[in-house]
Amino acid sequence: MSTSFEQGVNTLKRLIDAPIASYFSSCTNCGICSQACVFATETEDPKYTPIRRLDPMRRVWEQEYTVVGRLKKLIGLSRELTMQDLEDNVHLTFESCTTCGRCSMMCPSGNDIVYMIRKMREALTAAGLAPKELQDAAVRTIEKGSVMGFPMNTLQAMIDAAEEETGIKINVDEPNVDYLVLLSSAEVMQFNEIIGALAQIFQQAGVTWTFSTKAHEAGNPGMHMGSSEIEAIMINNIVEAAEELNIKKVISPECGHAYMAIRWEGPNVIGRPYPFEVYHIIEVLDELREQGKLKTAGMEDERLTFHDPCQAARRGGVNQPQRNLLNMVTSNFIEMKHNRACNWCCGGGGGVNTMEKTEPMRQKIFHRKRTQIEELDVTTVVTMCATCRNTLEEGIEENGMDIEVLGLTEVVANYLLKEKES
Amino acid sequence: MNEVELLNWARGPGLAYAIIIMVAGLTLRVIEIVAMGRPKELAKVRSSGVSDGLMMIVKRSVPEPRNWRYITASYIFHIGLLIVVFFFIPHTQFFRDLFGVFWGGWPNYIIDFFTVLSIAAMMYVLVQRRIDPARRILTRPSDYVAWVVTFLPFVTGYMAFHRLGPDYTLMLALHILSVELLMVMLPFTKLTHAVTFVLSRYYTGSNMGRRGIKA
Amino acid sequence: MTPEESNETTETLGQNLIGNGVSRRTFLKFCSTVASAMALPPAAASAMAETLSKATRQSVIWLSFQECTGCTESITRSHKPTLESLIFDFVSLDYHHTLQAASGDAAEHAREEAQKAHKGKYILIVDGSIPAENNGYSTIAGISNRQMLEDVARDAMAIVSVGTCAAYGGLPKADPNPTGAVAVSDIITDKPIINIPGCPPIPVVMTGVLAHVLTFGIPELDAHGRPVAFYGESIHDRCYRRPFYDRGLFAKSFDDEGARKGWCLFEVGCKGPTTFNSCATTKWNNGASFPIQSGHGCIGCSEPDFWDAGSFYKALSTGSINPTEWATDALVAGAAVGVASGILNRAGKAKAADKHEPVTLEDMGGKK
Amino acid sequence: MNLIDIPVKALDKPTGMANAVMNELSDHLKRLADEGETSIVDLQSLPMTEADIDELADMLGVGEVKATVSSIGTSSVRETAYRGIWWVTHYGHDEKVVSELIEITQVPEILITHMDEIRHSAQSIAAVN
Repeated sequence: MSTSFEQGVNTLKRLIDAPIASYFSSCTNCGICSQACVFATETEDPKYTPIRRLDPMRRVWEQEYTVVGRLKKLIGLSRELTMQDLEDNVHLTFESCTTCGRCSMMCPSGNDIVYMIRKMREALTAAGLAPKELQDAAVRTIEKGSVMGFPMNTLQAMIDAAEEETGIKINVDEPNVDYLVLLSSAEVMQFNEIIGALAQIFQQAGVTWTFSTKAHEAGNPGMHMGSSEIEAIMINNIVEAAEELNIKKVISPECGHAYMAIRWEGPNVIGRPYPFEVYHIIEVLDELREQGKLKTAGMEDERLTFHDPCQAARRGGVNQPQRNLLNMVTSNFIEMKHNRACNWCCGGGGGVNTMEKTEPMRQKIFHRKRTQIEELDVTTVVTMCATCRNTLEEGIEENGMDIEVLGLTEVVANYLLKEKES
Repeated sequence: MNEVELLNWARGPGLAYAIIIMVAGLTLRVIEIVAMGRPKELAKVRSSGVSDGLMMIVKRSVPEPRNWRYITASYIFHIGLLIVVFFFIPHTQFFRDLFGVFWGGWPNYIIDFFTVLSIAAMMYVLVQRRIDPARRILTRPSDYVAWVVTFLPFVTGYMAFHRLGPDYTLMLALHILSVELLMVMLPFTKLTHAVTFVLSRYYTGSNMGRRGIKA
Repeated sequence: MTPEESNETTETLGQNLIGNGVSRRTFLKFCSTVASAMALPPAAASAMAETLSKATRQSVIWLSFQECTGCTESITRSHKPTLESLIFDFVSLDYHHTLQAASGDAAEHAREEAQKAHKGKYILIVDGSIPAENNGYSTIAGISNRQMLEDVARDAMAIVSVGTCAAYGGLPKADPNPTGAVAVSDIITDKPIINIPGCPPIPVVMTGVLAHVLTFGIPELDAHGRPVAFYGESIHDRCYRRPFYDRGLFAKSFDDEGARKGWCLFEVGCKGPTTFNSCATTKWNNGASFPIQSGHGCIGCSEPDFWDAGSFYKALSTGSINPTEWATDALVAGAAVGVASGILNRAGKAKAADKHEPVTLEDMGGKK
Repeated sequence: MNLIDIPVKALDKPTGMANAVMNELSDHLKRLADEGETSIVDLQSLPMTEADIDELADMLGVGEVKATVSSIGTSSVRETAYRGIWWVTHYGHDEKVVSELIEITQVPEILITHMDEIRHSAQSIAAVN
């Protein structure tokens, strides 16, 4: 057993860096982050004020890494961290934070609060406090190959079905192709029409691609836990698969945290740059559109809006491609009042939706998203993250709203110019 | 010690001590922060992040319109503070003497207006700190210390300027001393944000810039 | 004005003045000028004149210690008879180094005689500070300043400290104060002391205060022992250039356009805001002008320790020190502590990295 | 550059003080008429600009008595158009104004010969004859 309270505190000591030191130095306790966080605004409980969640980390920083704090510690003016402090923090850091990062956009001192939450989670995991659901998901992913625990056979069956439906051959473990495509468990289990959609789009565009039996799962519970070591195991699978197949471009699916893990955290947790590039599927589609390889016909004229997934848009930097694509295939696209980097969180990401006890809280905070959608009077919400899509669907159902939720890739595929028809 | 001796001390040795403590303290704090180091970014970045970081230092000063009611008082206070500190003519003389640069001062009635506005804003901010649940739960005793040492120069300055209080010389001495107290406290309270905001904004701005986020 | 004269006469001041050819009208005019300067009710002038004319001439002993004679010059300098100089007709100046005819033993004898004759009734005027460090720094007829002050003060009715040196220590007390100069009030604590600071004080202020003492007694004093009538308001508050200050119009140097236009001299170092005196209203040289009117900022000469308040030509709102080198040292010191702390922090981080045990799948309940 | 070149007047327009002083003088004059009580107003103790003083002088006008006292500088005494209101200006030896008063009285005190002096004169004249 390598997890312990000492390891938790040690992790905080290990991970506090210059940005974090500057963040705590600059925080004025102004409380503006409370206005940014969907958990804080919807519960109206001040304990969910984002920066306050990091109090244990702040204390370690002050006591260990400032002259004044060391003096205070010396003369007994500061209280050392206890296991209780860390245990109390689990609710704040795991169960009531989707790591959506809206707070980081609002802080007038420019504090990247989620940057710290990510490391706080790492410390709690090192202290053995990671939520059971995330631990189980991590074990499933590594031992069985996918977050939901289904084996490659399941995916293979879906691939076969898609081949049959579209009449297009779908590669598995094919080397030297243009793209290696990863999927998230949610897509495979719930939104598997994506496979056929991708096949059609890529065929039309004339690009080659493949799945890998070694690495088909993009989801990464290691990242949600904040355990870089567990995260690295999953990342390494993907890196090895891409290297073995000699593929230079890897596509992250419509899944926000997967994109964050593979695109941004991956090289850092495995400690070396990738020999390939990573794209969000929507970036790839937009690139094809720009190159004129993505041809569509007709437009969706339903009144619809777009939900920017936090990890892909706000935190991942994919903000424009989805709009280019929407403008290509829809005629009645309305922006949400807060959009792009300042969109409100759906309330399900960051592993929160995997934890059963967060259910009442998720229902409560969905009120924000509901208001945002209802004030636009739309019939459809499009997004590009399976977790967001799940959360939106659940929320819409619970609230008895008459709204359809769609994945962007699917929407684009619906309007693909069919060769036969043209 | 009478008020004249107090004033002479404040303008002489007191100022020297305050400058020494502030400069040494801030240098210490900044180096302490930077020396913590920053992990190297291994992911393929969309930009170097340097210009984004620098831009962020400025851009985060723009009021966040979505929560304007929550932040108006703080903004008014900060604007008032900057105007009063840097554009009251006697203050400009202080800086000219210190740095040899003169950027022109503003008429007293403007300064007076902003002083009153800032004082009002500060009082409102204090009330909010007590009333607003989020601010209340975040508040530590040092927040009140910071408020007091920021508030005193405003009040003593206003009183000195308007010849309120027992004696102008005494008020001027108290004003200068209160500023010196502020200078001394600056590196050791949250008031450090007056300097470290540059670092925190830069770090976040450059991190986000690397990922192609326009924050 | 020899001691013999003053001792033998018991005639009233009124009779004495008529005898000396000072008309009653001149006398009244003096009183109305003093009353106006001291902001007394205008009717007080005639009461003052009446009281004075019935009084006998007041015995005054004037002691000069560490001083420059500027104060005596100020009160007597005009070679024409001035209203201010009339005060000498109201008092019997029984001892004054510079002005007395007698010298040597005769002079000291006259002082002792006056002390005896007017025991408890004479006024002691002092100009100059007293060396407290070493009595040998300043002596008169072999008597140290401190001893002479203590001797003469013992039987005085009141003491008037004329000039900033006597009032607060003044120039001799300026840092590093080699003689250990102190003010009269630092030595004498059991007598009423009126301070009339200024370097030198305004003549009418000296005469006005003396006239007030002779007629209505000791005037109202502020915390620094100064008569409120003359020292109640700052130069700045009474300055005719004040409207320019309020409008933010300042001379930046002594020969720029602002200086020629008569704008406020704050930026060229005027200490008017912290200087309490009546120069701006009473003015100098019989109301001709005062420093600010002639284009120079107030140097604050009537305030304690004005020599130690930094340059006369630096604005009041600046520091009186040059912090550049300390600031550099402070920067270096701060940087040194910062680097030391940084090294310590890095060591702490490195130690934490060493102690770190990777989280494994086993920890999660997995098999590996 | 002469002293005169340095502007010394911050305000050159009347401020309305003259009207206030006129009101005060009116009260004083009534008291003199009713109760025989004299009074004096010290113009230098009032925040009056030169323009105000000029305005006040215009308002008060010029009466029929004008007297000059010579004693260490002159003193000018003149009755205004309002009988019983006297304008008294004391000049120093260098003809600078040292005090400026408005007296509400039958005869300003400065003009009355004091009894001490009369007695002194009586002795002097007797000694001469």
